[in-house]
Amino acid sequence: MAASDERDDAFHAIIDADGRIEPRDDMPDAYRRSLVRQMAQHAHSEIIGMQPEGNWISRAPSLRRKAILLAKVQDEAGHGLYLYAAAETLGVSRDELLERLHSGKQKYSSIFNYPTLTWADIGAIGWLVDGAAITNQVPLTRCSYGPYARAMVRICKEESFHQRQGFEALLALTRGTAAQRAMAQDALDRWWYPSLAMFGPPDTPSQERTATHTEQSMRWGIKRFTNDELRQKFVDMTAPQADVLGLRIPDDELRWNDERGHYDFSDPDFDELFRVISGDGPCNEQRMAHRVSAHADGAWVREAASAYAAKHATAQQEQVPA
Amino acid sequence: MAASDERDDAFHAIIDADGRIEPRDDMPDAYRRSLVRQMAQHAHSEIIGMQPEGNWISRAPSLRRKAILLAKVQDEAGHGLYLYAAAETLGVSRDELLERLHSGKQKYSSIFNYPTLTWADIGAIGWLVDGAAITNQVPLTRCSYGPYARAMVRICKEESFHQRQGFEALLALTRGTAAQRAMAQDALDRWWYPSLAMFGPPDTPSQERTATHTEQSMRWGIKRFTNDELRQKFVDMTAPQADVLGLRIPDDELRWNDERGHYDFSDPDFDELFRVISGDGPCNEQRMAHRVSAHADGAWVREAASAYAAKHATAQQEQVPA
Amino acid sequence: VSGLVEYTLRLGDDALILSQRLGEWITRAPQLEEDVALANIALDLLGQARSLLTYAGEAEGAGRDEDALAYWRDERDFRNVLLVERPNGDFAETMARQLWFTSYQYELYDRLRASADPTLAAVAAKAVKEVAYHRDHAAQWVLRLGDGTDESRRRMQGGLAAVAPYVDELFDPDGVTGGLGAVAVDPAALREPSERHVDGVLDRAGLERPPEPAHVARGGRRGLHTEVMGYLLAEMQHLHRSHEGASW
Amino acid sequence: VSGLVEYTLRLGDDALILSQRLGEWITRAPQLEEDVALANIALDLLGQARSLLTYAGEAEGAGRDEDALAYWRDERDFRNVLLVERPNGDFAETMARQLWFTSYQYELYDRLRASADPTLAAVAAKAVKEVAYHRDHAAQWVLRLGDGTDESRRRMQGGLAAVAPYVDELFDPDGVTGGLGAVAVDPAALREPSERHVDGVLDRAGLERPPEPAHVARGGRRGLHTEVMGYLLAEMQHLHRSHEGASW
Repeated sequence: MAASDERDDAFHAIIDADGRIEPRDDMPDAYRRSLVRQMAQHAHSEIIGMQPEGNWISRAPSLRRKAILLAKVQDEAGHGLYLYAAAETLGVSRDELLERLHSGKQKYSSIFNYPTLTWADIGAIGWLVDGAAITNQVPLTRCSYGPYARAMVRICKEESFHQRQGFEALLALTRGTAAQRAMAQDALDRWWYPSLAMFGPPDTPSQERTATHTEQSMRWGIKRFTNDELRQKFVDMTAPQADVLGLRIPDDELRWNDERGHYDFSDPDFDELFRVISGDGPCNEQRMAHRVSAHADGAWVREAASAYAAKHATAQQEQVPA
Repeated sequence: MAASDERDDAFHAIIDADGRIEPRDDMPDAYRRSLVRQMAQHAHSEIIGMQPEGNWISRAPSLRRKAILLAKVQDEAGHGLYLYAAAETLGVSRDELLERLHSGKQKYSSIFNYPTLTWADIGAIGWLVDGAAITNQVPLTRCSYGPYARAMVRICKEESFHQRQGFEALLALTRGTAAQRAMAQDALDRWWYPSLAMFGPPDTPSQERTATHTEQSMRWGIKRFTNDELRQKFVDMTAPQADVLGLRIPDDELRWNDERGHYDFSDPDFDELFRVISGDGPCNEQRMAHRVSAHADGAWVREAASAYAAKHATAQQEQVPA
Repeated sequence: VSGLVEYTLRLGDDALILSQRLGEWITRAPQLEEDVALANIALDLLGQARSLLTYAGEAEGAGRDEDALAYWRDERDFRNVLLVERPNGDFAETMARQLWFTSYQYELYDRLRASADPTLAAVAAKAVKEVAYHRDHAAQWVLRLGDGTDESRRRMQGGLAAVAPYVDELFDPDGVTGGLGAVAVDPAALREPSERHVDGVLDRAGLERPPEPAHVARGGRRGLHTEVMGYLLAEMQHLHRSHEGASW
Repeated sequence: VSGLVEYTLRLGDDALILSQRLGEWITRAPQLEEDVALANIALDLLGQARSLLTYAGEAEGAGRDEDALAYWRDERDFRNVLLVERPNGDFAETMARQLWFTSYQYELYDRLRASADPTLAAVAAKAVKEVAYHRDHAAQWVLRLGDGTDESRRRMQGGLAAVAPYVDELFDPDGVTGGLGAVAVDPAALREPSERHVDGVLDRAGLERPPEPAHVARGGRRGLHTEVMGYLLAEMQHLHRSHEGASW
C-alpha cells in the first residue's frame, strides 16, 4: 500500500511537472489501460484506414496520383507499426492487440466504415479525415507518455503532408472539368459530417461518463482539449480551405461569427455516430471481414517465418559449443 | 461366335444400306468405342469452348452484343448436354465422360487452347471456328448412329446461326473505326491457321494410323469426307467471305485456282497442332484448371441435389403403402 | 430528371446489374444444366434491362439509348438496389439472392402490368412470365440445398444471412414511387407477399430466417453503392468507353 | 516504332504491370511489415515505369506522355512479359514470381548502367539499387518459406511450379534487342547469372527446381498476352479513360 502510494506520487509528480512518463516508470494501472486502449484504437484505425484508400490504388487516374496514393497507404501501415510498437512498451503484444481488433473487443475510427465511391473520395479523405486526425493528434505530440508522444511527432509530420496532398488532389478536380468538380462536391457532401463526428460526442455534462473519461484523460496529460474544442479548431481551419477549393460545405448554418472569433456550424448526427460505432455502418462488416481474412490467409506465412527463425536460432546456438 | 457374327452381319447390312444404327441395335465394340470417343470429344469441345467466349460476356461492347454472346454460350452448354445424352445411349454416363475429360484421358478441340485477346476474337470464333465446325459437322447429320445424327441436325442449325452472327459482328468492325478494323484483321491473323488445323492432320498415306482410322470411320458411315476434303470446303466457303469483310487472309499462297475449281492455300503448321494437342498450347492448362475447379466447386451442390432427390423418392415410396 | 425516368432506370438497372452478376457464373456453374439455366435468367434480365433503359432514354428525351445509359453513366448515377450488385459468393449465396430478388420482382411486375403507363405495363406483362420461372428456379434450389446434405444446409443458411442486410432496401418507398401514382408500384406493398413467398420456401426447406442483421444496407436508389460496384462497372464499361462513338 | 521506343516500352511495361499486381497485395499482406515492403517495391517499380514511359514517349516524338502510354494503349500494344501479369496467387507464388523477376531485372539493370543511351543508363543506375533490395526481399522469403513449415515448403514448391512456364520468355532475344547494339542488353546473356542466383537461393532453401513445364508461355513482347491482362487493364484504365482530356 505504502509502496503503491509512493509509486503513484512519483507518477503524479512527473505529470504535474508536464514531464514524460517512460516505459520503465511506475504508472497507475488505469493510466496504462487507458493508454493501451487509446494507442491500440489509433493503430487499428491506421490499418483499417488503409482499406478505403487502398480501394483506389489499382484505379488511380494518373501514374503520379497512383504513386502518391501508394506512398500514403504505405505510410499508414508504417504508422500502424510505430503505434503497435509504442503500445508494446506498455507490455501488450501486437498479436494480442490484433486479436482484440479481430474479435471486436477494440474499435477503430468509425470514419473508415464509410465507402470510397469515387476518386474524389481519396482527395476528401486526405483533406478532411487526415485534417481531423491532425487536429486530434497534434496535441498528442505533447502527451504525457513518452513513446506515444514521440510516435505522434513523426506521424503528425506525415499526416500533414497527406493532408496537403489531399487538398491538392481536390484542387485539381475543382479546377478541372464539370464532371470532376461535381465529383469533388459530392465527396465533400458525403465526408463532411462523418469527419466532424471523428471528434467524438459533444461535451455535454449530461453524458457524464464521457465527460469523466475526458476529464481523467486531461488530468493525465493524455488529452489536452475537449471534443468540442477540437471540432471547432477543425472547422475553423477547414472552412476557409473549402472557399479556396470553391466547394460548398453542406451546412446552411456554417458562417463566420465575429463575436466568437470562430465559425458557427451544425453538429453531426451523433445518433448516427453511435450507430456506426456499434456496428451499424455501411462498411463495418466488410472492413472487419477483409482484415480478418487477410490475417487468416497469412497465418501460414507467419508460422513459416517463426519456424525458420527458431530453426536458425537453434542452429546458431548449436554451432557455438562445437 | 456364330451369334457374334450374325450380330455383325445385321449391323453391316444396315451400314451398307446407309440406314441408321439405333441404341438397341447390335454393333461391334470397336464401332461403339469409336463413337463414344468422338461424341465425347465433341461434347467436351462444346463445354471447353464456352470459356474463350465466356471471357467476353462481362465486357461485351453493347447490350445487344452481350445478349447475342450470352445466348451463344448458352447454346454451347446445350449442345454439350445433347451430346452427352447421345453418348449415354451407348452406355457411358456423363459423369464417366467428364471424369475422362478432367483426367486428361479424353481431349477436346485444340482450337480452344488459344486465348481471346480482343472483342474481335469473338467475331472471329463465330465466323471461322463455328464455320469450320459446321463444315465438319454437316456430314455428321447423316452419320450412321441415329442419336448422334439427330443431335447434329439440331446443333448444326444453331451453329450456322452462330456463324452468321460472328460474320456480322466482324462486319460491324470492318465497317467501323480504324481501330475496329485493325482489331478485326488482327483477330483473323491469329485465328486463321488454328481454324484450318481444326480439320486434323493431312491425308498423307505416310501417317498410316490416322489414315486407317479415317478409313475405318468412313466404312462405318461415321465420317463422310477426309480431313483435306473438309479443309478445302472450308477455305472455299470462307475466302469469299473475307473479301466481303474486306479482310486479308494471312496466306500469300491463297488464290482461286480455276483449273481445280478450288482455292489454293497453305497448310497450317501441323507440328504446332500436335504440340497443342499434346498439352503445349497457350491455354491448355488454364482451360483444364478452370473446368476442373468449376466441377470441384460444384460437387457439394450436386451432392445436395442427389441427397434431396433420394430423400424425396423415399418419402414418396413410403407414402404409397401408408 | 422526371419521376418516370428515375423509376424506369431503377427497374432497368436492377435487371442489368443482376444480369451482369449472373453472367459471371457461366462456365463456373455446378452442373451444365445450371450453366444453361443461369445464362437463360441472365438473358431474360438483360432483355428486360434493354427495354427499360431504352424507354428511360426516350422518356428523358436527351437522345440517350440503352447503350448510352448502360455504358456512359458513372457509378453515382446507377439506381439499382445494393442486393443485385453483391458478389456472387457460392451457389447458395447466389440462390439466396435469387430467392429474395425474384420474389420481389415477381410481385412487382405482377402489379406493374396494371400500370397507368402502357410501356411499363407491357414490359411487365412479358417479364412477369419470365420471372415466374426464375422464382421457381430459385425456390427449387433453396429446397434442394436446405433439405440436401449437412454441408448444403449450412451453406444455404450462410447465404441467407449474407444477403439479409440487403433485403429491406427492396421495399423502401420514397418520393419517386410516391409521386408517380398509378404509374408505379408502391415497393412497401410488395414486402408482405414477397416475405410470405420466401417464408414458405424456407419453411418447406427446413431453413430458418436469419437473425436481424446489425446493419441494413441501403442507398442504391440514390446512387450510393458498395465498393464492389466500381469494379463491376470498370469491367462492364471499359471496352465500350475505349471506343467512343463506335458502333458494334 | 523505333527499336529504342520498343525496348524502352518493354522495360517500362514490365515495371508498370508488376507494380499494379503488387499493389493488389496492399491491405492483404500476411503481416503489416509486408504491406510496407510490398508497397515499397510497387512504388519503386512505378517510379521506374514512369521514367521509362516518359522517355519512350519522348523518343517516339508523338507527344505521348507517361499517362498516355499507360492509360490509352490497348492490350495488344503492351510489351511486358507474361510473368508480370500473372495473378498474384498466394504469397508463395508471388515470391516465386519476385525471385525470378528480380533476379532477371537485377542482372539487366546492372548491365544497362553501361548502355550507350545515357537516359537508359541513368534510369538503370538508380533502379539497380532498388532492385538489389527487391531481390534480397524475395530471396529472404523464399528461404523462410522453403525452410519453414511443411505447408510453406509445399506452397513454395507449388509457387515455383506455377511461374515456371513464364520464366523462359525473360531471356528471349529478338530483332529489337539485337538491333540496338550497345544501347540494349542481350536478354540471353542474363539467363546464366539469373539462374545461378535463383538456383543458389533454392539450394539454400532446400527447394527443388520444378520440372520442365509442358508449355513455355511467351508472346508478351509482341502484345500477345494472357486472358487475365484485359481485366487488369480494364481496372487500371477505366477511370482515366472515362474523363478524356482531364487533368488529375
